[in-house]
Amino acid sequence: MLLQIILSGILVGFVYSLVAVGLTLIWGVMDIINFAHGDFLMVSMYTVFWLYTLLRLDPLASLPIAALVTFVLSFLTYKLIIKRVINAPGLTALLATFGLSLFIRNFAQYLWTPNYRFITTSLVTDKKLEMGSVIIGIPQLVAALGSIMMTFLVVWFIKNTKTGRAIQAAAQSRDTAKLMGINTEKIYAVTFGISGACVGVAGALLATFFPIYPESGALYSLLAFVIVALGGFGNIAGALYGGVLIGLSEALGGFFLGTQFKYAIVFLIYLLVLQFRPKGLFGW
Amino acid sequence: MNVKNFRIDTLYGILIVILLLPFMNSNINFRHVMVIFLIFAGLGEAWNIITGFAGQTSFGHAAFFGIGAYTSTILFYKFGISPWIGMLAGAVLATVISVIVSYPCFRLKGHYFAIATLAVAEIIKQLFISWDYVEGATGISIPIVEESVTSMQFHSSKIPYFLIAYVLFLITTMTARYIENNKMGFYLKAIRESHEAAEALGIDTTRYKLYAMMVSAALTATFGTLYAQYILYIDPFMVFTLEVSMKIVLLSVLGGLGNIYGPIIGAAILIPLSEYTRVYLGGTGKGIDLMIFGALIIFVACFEPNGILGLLKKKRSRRRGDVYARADA
Amino acid sequence: MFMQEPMLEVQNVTMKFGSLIANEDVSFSVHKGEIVSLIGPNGAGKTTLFNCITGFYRPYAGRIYFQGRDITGRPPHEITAMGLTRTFQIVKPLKEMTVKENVLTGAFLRASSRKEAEKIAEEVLEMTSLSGKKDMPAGSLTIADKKRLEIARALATGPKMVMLDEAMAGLNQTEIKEAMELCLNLKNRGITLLIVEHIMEAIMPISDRVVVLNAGKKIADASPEEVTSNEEVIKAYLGERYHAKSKKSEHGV
Amino acid sequence: MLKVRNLSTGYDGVPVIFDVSFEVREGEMVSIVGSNGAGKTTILKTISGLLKPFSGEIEFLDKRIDRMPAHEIVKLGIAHVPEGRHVFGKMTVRDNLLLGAYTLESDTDIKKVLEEVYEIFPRLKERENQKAETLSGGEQQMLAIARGLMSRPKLLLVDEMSLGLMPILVDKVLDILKEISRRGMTILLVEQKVQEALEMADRGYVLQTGRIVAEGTGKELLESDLVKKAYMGM
Amino acid sequence: MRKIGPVLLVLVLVLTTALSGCGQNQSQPDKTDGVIKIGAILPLTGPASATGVKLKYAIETAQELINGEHPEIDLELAKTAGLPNLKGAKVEFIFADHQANPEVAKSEAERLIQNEKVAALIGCYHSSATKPASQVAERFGIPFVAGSSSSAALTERGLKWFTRIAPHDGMETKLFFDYLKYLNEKYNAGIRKIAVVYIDNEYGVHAFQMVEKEIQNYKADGFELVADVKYPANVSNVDTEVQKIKAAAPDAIFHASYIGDMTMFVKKYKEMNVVPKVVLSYCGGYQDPQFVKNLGKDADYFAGPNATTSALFEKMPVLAKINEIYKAKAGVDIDGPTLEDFASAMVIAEAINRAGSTDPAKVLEVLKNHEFAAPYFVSGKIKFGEDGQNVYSASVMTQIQNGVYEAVWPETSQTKEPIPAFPAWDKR
Repeated sequence: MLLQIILSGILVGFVYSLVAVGLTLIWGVMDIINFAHGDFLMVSMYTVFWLYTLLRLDPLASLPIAALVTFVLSFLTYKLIIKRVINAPGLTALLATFGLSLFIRNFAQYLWTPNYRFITTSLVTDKKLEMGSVIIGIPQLVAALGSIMMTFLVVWFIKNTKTGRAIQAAAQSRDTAKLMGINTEKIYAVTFGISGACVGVAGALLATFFPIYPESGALYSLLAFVIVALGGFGNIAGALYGGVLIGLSEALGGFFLGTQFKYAIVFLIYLLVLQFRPKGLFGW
Repeated sequence: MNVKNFRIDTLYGILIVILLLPFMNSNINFRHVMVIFLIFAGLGEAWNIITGFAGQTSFGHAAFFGIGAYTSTILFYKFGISPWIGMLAGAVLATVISVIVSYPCFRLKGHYFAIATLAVAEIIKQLFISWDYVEGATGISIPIVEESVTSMQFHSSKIPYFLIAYVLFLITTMTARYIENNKMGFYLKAIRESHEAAEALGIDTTRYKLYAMMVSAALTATFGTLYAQYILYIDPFMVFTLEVSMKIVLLSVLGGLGNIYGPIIGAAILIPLSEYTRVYLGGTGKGIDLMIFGALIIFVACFEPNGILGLLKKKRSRRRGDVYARADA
Repeated sequence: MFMQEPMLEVQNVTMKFGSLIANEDVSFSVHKGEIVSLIGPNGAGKTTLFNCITGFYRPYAGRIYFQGRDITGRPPHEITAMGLTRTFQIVKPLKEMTVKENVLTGAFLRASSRKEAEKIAEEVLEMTSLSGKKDMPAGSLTIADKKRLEIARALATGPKMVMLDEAMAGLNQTEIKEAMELCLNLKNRGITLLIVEHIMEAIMPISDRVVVLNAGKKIADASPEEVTSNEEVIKAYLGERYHAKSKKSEHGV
Repeated sequence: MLKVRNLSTGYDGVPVIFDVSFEVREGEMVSIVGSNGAGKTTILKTISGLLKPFSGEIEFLDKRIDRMPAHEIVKLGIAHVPEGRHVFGKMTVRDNLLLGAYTLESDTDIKKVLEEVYEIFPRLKERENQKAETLSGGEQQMLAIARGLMSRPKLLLVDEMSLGLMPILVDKVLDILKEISRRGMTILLVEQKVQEALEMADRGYVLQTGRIVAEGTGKELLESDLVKKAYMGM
Repeated sequence: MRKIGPVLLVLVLVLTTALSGCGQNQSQPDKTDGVIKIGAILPLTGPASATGVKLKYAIETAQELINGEHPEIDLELAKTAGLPNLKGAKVEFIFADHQANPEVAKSEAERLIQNEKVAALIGCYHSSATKPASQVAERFGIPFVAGSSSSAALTERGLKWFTRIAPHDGMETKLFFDYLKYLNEKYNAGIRKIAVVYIDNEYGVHAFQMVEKEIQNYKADGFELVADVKYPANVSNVDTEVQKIKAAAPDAIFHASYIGDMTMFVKKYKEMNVVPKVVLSYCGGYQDPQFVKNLGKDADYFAGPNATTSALFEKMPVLAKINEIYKAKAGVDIDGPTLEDFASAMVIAEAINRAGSTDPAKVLEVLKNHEFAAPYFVSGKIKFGEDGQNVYSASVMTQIQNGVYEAVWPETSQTKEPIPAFPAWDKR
């Protein structure tokens, strides 16, 4: 029983991680709080849903398309909105992304009605692994594995490619990056795009077992904030472990203290950890 | 021209105009908007003390708002104690809570602090949802009694509510202004600009941040009481929600941070805007009102990144200059 | 002219960051009314020592006394309140506030009312020749004025002793001269000074004593003349060129 | 090679530089000296595109560059070694250098430049895989210069390399700069250590509160009354 | 700082714009102009907007029936255009969005009454919104007919002007136990252990309180509570919740969940192999036709009370015709809560018609003393008690069988016999 709970917690945690990775990336590079992050997740889920409904495309097959859609959406968000507020003082960027979140969410309602939708017959639906008393849903397993893969892909990209190095450079000092001949505007837009692609992948993976509706990104986005801070802003590894920690504490805390408290426990864990590591688990 | 006098005159002018408005239009919905406007402008002022002045971003002010609302409501609902006393008790309780939660939060800086306040508010919300004594998730319908000043219930007119809101708003604004112009204001701003420089100037940063938090919390709580008495129903989802915290943040940022005019201007724009877009477009059921609302927020943020106040006092024309360069010079 | 009353006493201070030793067993003292300079190569641990003295760091070992009271590990604001304050190498102007507001903020430490604070601020602005710029936002000052503002703000707290961290770096010759005069002026007002500086030309003439740090350790503590001829100091820090130049200026001026 | 005509520029609409004109010819080492706050850094930032001029023209290899974004200017062959070094502390020395070569397309080119740079700075080769923030101040300054060289610039802008360095290191870094100049690099140096900068330079300009007040060869300037009085304390 | 003067200007500008906007509203034509306005306050945006929008369609359906001529439908107001007793006056429903926020519900109620001059209010779906909104109606002396708000507390407040169509959760709970008793007696189902799974908000918590209360009356029948699982209102996964339920191994699960979480639970039940005998759902997610659409075969055998089901259309021609109109708008069949709000619209219009005026006192008199024909409900009629609660429970127990909500109990309106035990998930 305990094993089951721990496993479920870890699997859920990895999906949280992926959502948080996208968030922490732009946070680290641009110091922007993107309140619309969860709504990109929702857009990705709808993308997958419509591809599935209209073209009978399996969510896993349409994953790259969803990632592309959110990449473009995110890229455009930078070009049209963030670019204008990135130099503004304090909380203005937050104001803008909050407005964006409101807009996307309600635009989704306008276009697609507020109905809850589900993808009922995907490749992984209803499949499961049974090992003794422990049961693992294949959709969750695939989502967790997908999250890990995507996270490592992002890390690899940042560490080992020219664009990745440029992202790192822009994160540390924008003007010096410019002096290297780096088009920081483009790099920022690409970073935003990658962040979008991360939630895009997360959305596609989630779509196989999570209801799809205009508000479905809201909770993930809130948890992602906590995870990002828990891991240390801008730290991708931190986001990965933070997500798992949150998934675990949610599952264990919920089981032992009452499921209604599971998110309260998550917040409590955040406060506790930060008492000892004021800059997050991996913060510098 | 004496700058200080001019500023005082402007503030008084604004205050008088606000006071007169609901008497110029007896429309109930307009007066409702005025009451809500004052409540949120006041909340913005209170929040501004800790975030605008002291630079400690709080995403958790709904916690104090809710504590204010619940304290007076419980005292009235269970013991029949006048909400006025409840308002004071709420302010005191919020102050105490603010001290308790500040202790772990002030160890954190910047975004870590902001998320921590959010976490605290969410935890408090969950406690209230699960707390049977305060009726938990089912919420409390405040028993309707005859209208009177003591019961803080008025059924025939909104004017008394407006006046109470006005007085609270006035107290809050004047408190903020007093702080801004005196030692505490200078100290808070010094903390905002540079923690280390402030320490080197002999400022006990933790203590002053704590003071700011306490004042801010107490003022926020009084509006909670009024809000509960005004709606006559509360539940945790309504007063402790992140939406309340964010609304306060948004309108203050929209108006301009760190200045007593900011929240007034922000609330004067945001509250009527959200009210009237909903009134005129909300009935369609397609979310058009919030779409437009969201788009307008984006628009303001993009074209006036310093808040509306920034637009008014734009001295330096090239505002999107290189921040890095300035910081580096 | 020295009153042999120790203002500041640093006893065997050691400071570590992980395995990196920034200060090792450093001891020295500053007497009332003195100007003492702390010099040493980059990375010698001067700023770290400053941070230990003013309470920004808690030393790993050793004790620090100010006017005979143990201030080791006390928070910076308490130390400032006792009368020991500092400026920062990387200036930290309160950017959104005007010059006067910056100084006012410091003045509130001793003033009980706004009026009194204003008075102190005016005086200090006058003394540091910032009066003409008092309504400018601190963020838009030139680097020289920002350094001056750092000093002004520190003075507004009514200190008995001020510690200046590279307050002259980046100033031109004229400005350095002004700064030197300011230091002497402060000394005449009875304020004790501890200065970290690179510009030898500036500090040698005004210092009563020079303490030299190298790689975290104190290698010299003597009068300027003695220090400049100390072989170890020259090797570690000044380099041959300075040696030559100082000789030249001895003859030249 | 570089012509600056009637340049006015500054931050946030506040002018710092007024009507400044100068030029740098191929192969020269030119110094702009002046105290901090005179606007030296501002000029370099405007040349490299970090700041946009309020008025005036900047021409590089007969091309107007004053409206170009910074990254395009780098491609044309101007490298700017910023004041205060600004190495990417969280990245390795090697990654820092590779970023310097960001504008180079071919991998073989990059490899070649890297080798050349390592030859000038053997010390950096030793520390190739160390994080830049763990380097000492002098090493960081060298890294900053080396990084500037990585883009194979035709013109190297160097800003205040003596800032925050102990005297012994200043000498060392200046020697390196001389060496690079000797190899044929055109250099525009901005410095407040007037003596050292003018000693090295072919030609120099003296900047005071945003205006050029004197120009000439390094020697001429060193001997001028103006410089002697204002900067040498004589 | 000096240029702060324009601040004043902006402030005045904004507020006067607001002012003028309101002024126009106020000079609306008088209500006797042949149009009777009724306010409908619904959650049209936010998390519950899926339901809110459907309720809006239902009320529009009612409006169409009342204002148009539909002789084919056996309803008093459908046959003639408009309200016959008010010279064929038309009824217009004014929709307002409360965004699931009590403050907004209150202010919208005030606005509708004062600015739009509505003769009555209906709504608000969320009990938390219905509470303050109906208090406004009380203060102004305007009738409020709630359709689908189910909190028992609503009718316990002693309000004079408040009535409600839907059975409240206390009544539903009784129905649950009676149904289980029926299964035990008739089919020997052997149901004893009960788990309650509920969302942590007013709706869920109140439902659970009712279970705690009612189960005392059914102790003799052997029912016992073995688990109560409360989950947060906005939930991202229900793994832990399902673990807890599985550990308790209940025979019956009572669900108070919305459509999204309900669906997640069902999927998890399947994944974790949780097989209770019966799952009964309070008015909420289960009743939404989307439930069957999303879950397909997995939705089978779930059960819950419902004001209607498509299986009943055959038996009830009036309902079938109403559904035709509704389906054209909404694209789905009419469901329980929707029908209850439809009923609230019909009832208030009928009450005004019978009163022959919009005089609130007269309308209230009709509401409280008359019985209304409701051929679209199984009960066939609506009558409000002293407290304003509809005394005829409008619900039947339904169970999904082969994707259809079949009426299974009481036997009088049965369309299919109930299936008293879940088959194993892999044996479907």
